[in-house]
Amino acid sequence: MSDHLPVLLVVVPLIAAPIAALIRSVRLSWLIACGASWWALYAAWGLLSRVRGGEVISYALGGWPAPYGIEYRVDAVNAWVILIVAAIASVATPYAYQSVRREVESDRVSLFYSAWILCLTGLLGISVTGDVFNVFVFLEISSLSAYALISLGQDRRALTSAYQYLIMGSIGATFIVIGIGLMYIMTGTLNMMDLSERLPAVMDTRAIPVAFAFLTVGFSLKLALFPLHLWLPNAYTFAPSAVTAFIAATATKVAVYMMLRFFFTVFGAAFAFDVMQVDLILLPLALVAILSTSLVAIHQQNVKRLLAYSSVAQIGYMILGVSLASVAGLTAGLLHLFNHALMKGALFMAMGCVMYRVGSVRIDAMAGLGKKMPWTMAAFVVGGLSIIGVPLTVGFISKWYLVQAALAAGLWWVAALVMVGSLMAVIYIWRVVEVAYLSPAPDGDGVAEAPLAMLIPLWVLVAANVYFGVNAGLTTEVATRAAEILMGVTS
Amino acid sequence: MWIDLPPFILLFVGGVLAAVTRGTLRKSIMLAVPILGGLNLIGVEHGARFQYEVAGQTLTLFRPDGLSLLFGYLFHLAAFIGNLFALHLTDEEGATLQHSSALLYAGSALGAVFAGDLITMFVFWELLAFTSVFLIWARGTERSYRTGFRYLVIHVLSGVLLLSGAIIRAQETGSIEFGNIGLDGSLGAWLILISFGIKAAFPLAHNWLTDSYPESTATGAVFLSAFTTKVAIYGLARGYAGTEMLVYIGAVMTAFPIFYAVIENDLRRVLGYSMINQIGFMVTGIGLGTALGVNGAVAHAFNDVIFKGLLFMTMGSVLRQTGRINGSDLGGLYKTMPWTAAFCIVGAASISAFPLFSGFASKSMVMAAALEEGHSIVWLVLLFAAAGVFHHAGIKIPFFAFYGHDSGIRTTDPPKNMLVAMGISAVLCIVIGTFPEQTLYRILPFEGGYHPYDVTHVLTQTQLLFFGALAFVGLQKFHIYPAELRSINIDVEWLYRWVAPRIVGGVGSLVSRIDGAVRGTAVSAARRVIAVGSRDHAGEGLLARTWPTGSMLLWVAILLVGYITFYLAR
Amino acid sequence: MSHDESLHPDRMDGSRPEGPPLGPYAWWSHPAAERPRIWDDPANVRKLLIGFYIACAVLVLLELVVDRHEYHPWEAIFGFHAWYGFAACWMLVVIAKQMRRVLMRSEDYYDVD
Amino acid sequence: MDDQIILRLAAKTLIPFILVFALYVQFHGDYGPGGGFQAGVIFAAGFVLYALVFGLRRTVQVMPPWVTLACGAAGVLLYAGVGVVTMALGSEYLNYNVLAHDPEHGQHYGILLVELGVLITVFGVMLGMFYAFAGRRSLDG
Repeated sequence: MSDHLPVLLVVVPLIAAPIAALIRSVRLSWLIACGASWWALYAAWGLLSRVRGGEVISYALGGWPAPYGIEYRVDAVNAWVILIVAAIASVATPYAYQSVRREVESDRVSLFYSAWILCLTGLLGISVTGDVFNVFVFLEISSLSAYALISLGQDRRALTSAYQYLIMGSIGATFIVIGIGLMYIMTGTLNMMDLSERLPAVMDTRAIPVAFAFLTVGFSLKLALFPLHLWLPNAYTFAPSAVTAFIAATATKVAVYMMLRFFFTVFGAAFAFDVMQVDLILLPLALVAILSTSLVAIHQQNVKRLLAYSSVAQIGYMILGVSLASVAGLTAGLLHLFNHALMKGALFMAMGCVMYRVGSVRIDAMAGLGKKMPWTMAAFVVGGLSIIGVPLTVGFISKWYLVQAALAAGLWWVAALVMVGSLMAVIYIWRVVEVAYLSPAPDGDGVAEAPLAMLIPLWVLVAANVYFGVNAGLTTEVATRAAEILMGVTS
Repeated sequence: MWIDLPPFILLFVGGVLAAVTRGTLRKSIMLAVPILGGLNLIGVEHGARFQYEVAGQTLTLFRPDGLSLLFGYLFHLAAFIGNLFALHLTDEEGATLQHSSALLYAGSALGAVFAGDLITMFVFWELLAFTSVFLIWARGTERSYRTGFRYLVIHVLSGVLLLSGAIIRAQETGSIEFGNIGLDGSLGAWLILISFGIKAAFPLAHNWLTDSYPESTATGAVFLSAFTTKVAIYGLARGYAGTEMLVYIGAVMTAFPIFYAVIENDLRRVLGYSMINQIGFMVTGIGLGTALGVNGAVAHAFNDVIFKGLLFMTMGSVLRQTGRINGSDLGGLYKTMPWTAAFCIVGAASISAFPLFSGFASKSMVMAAALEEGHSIVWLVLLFAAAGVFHHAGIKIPFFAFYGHDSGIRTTDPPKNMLVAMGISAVLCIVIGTFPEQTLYRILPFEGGYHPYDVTHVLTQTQLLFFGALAFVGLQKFHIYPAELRSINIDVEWLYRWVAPRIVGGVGSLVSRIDGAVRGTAVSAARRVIAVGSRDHAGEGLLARTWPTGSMLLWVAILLVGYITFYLAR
Repeated sequence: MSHDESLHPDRMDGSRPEGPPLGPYAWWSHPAAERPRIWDDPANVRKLLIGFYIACAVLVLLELVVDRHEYHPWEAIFGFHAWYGFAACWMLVVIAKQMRRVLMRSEDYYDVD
Repeated sequence: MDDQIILRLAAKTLIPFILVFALYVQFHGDYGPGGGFQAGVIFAAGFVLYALVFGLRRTVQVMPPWVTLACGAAGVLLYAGVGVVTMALGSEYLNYNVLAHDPEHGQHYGILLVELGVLITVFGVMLGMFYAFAGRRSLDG
């Protein structure tokens, strides 16, 4: 069975999704979703522990060998991303039960879980496959189900937000498929490894830079790189709370992975950064993303929207690391990929708890919650400290590596701007904390602490924030190894 | 030594336990934890341990050596005395919060001095601020809330500087180990020095101390006075011993606060100023860098924690018993608070460095070291400051609180635990002052004997102090001495509490009140930046609004064209 | 404990509770009454000051008897520490008093926006 | 459209052929142009035509919405299930060689089954979408 792990990782959720849709019982379909995500976590851990040492697992679908058939290919890079996705899913799914019961109409819940599992399937599939067209297929699976999930939000605006996301996401996917098509025309292959061997021969043509441009824009859209992030704030704000927590912590991360895979593995770092000089575009955009969207976040009145803008800023940090095009920078970016999933997951889950009890996530609705929902708000504070980058939290680890990488590249001012971004995070997190802890609560609204079924997953993530902030050994080891693989450095 | 553990762990555990227990159990924990921790340090083996490899750097949680152990003993002692002093607190006074944060605060200080690398140091550096601010906030007044906030901001800033310095040093030297740094002209060394300087209340960065300590609770000030600045002194002694600039900084620190202290009305703020003055002696000693100088500095730090703690305890008792702390409201309390008055005099004698009191044993080391190194001017300034400190801390505090004009307030001595705590400190002051060579000098980090009690030292110091007192008597007789007035005196904080809010004013309601015409061009430019930022980033601003799908598509198209052009142009 | 009573606002101004007039030794039977304290008597204060002046004089004159080391050339001046301490403190107060003209503000200076 | 007799007759005649054509496209899909996607759409188109001519109410009687949902799910299950079976038979996922004694036959069966899964899903989803747009009623009818 362990030989089939790469494909089972995707197939088990793929089978679970239609079953969840067929079963009209809320509890059962939820249980199936839990099972699927826990399976994914188990499989992800199995894969990661196999490839940690540097081994590469290749699985030929249908028995067709690599360049002809679809190949699933796992190395430290995607095993890492798979683990992130699976870990977040296996915490977010248990959390979703109560939250979804409150926020989604009951006759749609089993379909909701079906879409949820499909989204997970798509994200895992993108990460595991070694075939560029397969990437597109799974991208569509995850995106379409994500649109559906977001449209299920309580607010009327959820529908228009999902629609906008659909338009933008589809354009992004279309651009990606155009890029893939151009590459296929020029090389006649869709396998990543094969492409990376054949592409250098046709690098000088016009088609390949154009393909590269389409892919860059497509990925930028999908991962919400400034200024193509405009679909994200509304989608995150109006989606059901559990969906926000899940998607915010995974979807953009997988998009970043796609970008890394194409830039580094398919095109090769030399082409992307030395010939195309994509870093000249990514670095300024990342910095503008960090500063501008943090500033927007400071002005937000809706905390989910605030966190959404903060996510765009955090994506800026990841892309900043990538744009340094060094092992250190990539390590920082990949670390932040994981760490940001932990902190944003925790923060959005905390907001889900508030939504569950208070019914609003506007800042003024937080008044006095520090007393009324102590565990929820304490979790928010820890998550917030992590976003800021306070030591003993994962946020610090990311920032530390990022600043080190920037300094190693001789970019002092970049390191300084990263610090400025942290200070801005202090402001927007503090705005929430101040209202929650220092404003008096409105009298007699009977708000109680969130149910245990939501608090436990939330605190699992909070604990992970602290644990991996203190003991960063595993995360840095894997991120470094993944960065080395991407840069083509063997150690 | 029974268990080889970094000392902060025990204190942290105690802090958490104090938060969840009540009554006698908590009181026992409060007293037992510092005692056990302190005993556990006795006979501890030197050398770094509890080291963890993270990302190619070594974090060292426990590095006992001569220097750090002295502070280790000191902080346990201070925690014990402070806890004893605060033992009576009731729930109305925020006992849980104060007890718990006091232990955590002491633990952070211990963590910082035993940290073997700059990153661990930084973590505890920030924890110092975050655990202690509750001792200010527990006062529960609007003013203390705001003060606590300013305190926090300044200390977080100090931490950020330390971290930046550490990162830069890691880049330059490849190591984050905390040893002698010295000013070699590199940016990292400067940032770390500034960070330490802020915490040590260097001139112009000193204001957080006189701003926050007087606003803390009656018992909280005792802890605050013991830890934060002493950790900074430890840092300077470890990292910057022998940096000549510190000699002059220290000299300035000894001199300028005493002017403020003379005209300050809030007696705890007077103590704050005299604290800066005492730290000045330590900074000078560290700057001299000789064995005598650094020994004197850390010895003075040791003594300062005890006698300044004692003075803060007596003033805390006065505040608790009368509800007042301004010199203009007090007087004649010796009648009803005789014990407190007596302890206050012991503390005053110690800080003034009277022979047989602890200050004498350490202050004279620094001054002797200054002379040895040939710093005549600095020595004269120190001498001036030594006379001045007697004037404001040695005479002014006891005189205006306990003697002088009878304010008519009738009260009693504070509860027994407070008296006992003060009594222990007072005894320590006298014992260390009388037998320094048998007590304090034995745990000093550097070799080199020093004998404070020779005829010259005793005579000259007594002359200095007596004639200082004579001046006080004369000034009172001729009514030259400034009366205690209900007032405050502006200090550096004026810049950020008065000037800055009126200039920047970009935030909140202030902005509408201030007429833009007054501001200079630079300020209006800054305002424009903020305004532009807000316009685009707030509410329905350019970058914050929900965009129509069509406009988003336009962006996509523009970017695509841009990228293609860019790539093809390669 | 009695210290709690002492915080009673009525007594903060030093007035004693209402009651019949008290005789000179009333403090013995009425603890609340005022017992004359040592520094209430100006004669005691005067004695203290005289003792203090004598001590000052003796301290300076001791220099004639005691063999004092000189670590710094200025210490050779007769009574250097004495007059330096006196001058330092006098100057300190005079300067500080002048500083008040510039620095002193009302107590609620920062509280008013 | 009860009065449009020609339309009704034409539709009645055409619909069976449409459905059979869909199956033709499906079974032809293993070696020639065609396959489950196209077949599923054509199959669904037959029902859409029926609904356009005879009304949604009667169509829903023939093909209730829950069936479309079930089809959408079942097709995926069939597809994924074939892969699981090949795995259970000791080969890679979707390696049809092991489905029969002869690898060639195995490939034949495998591709047919998988395409059938695709057909069912596409049919279910297309018709479900049509219901959702046309009926403005929930899928449960």
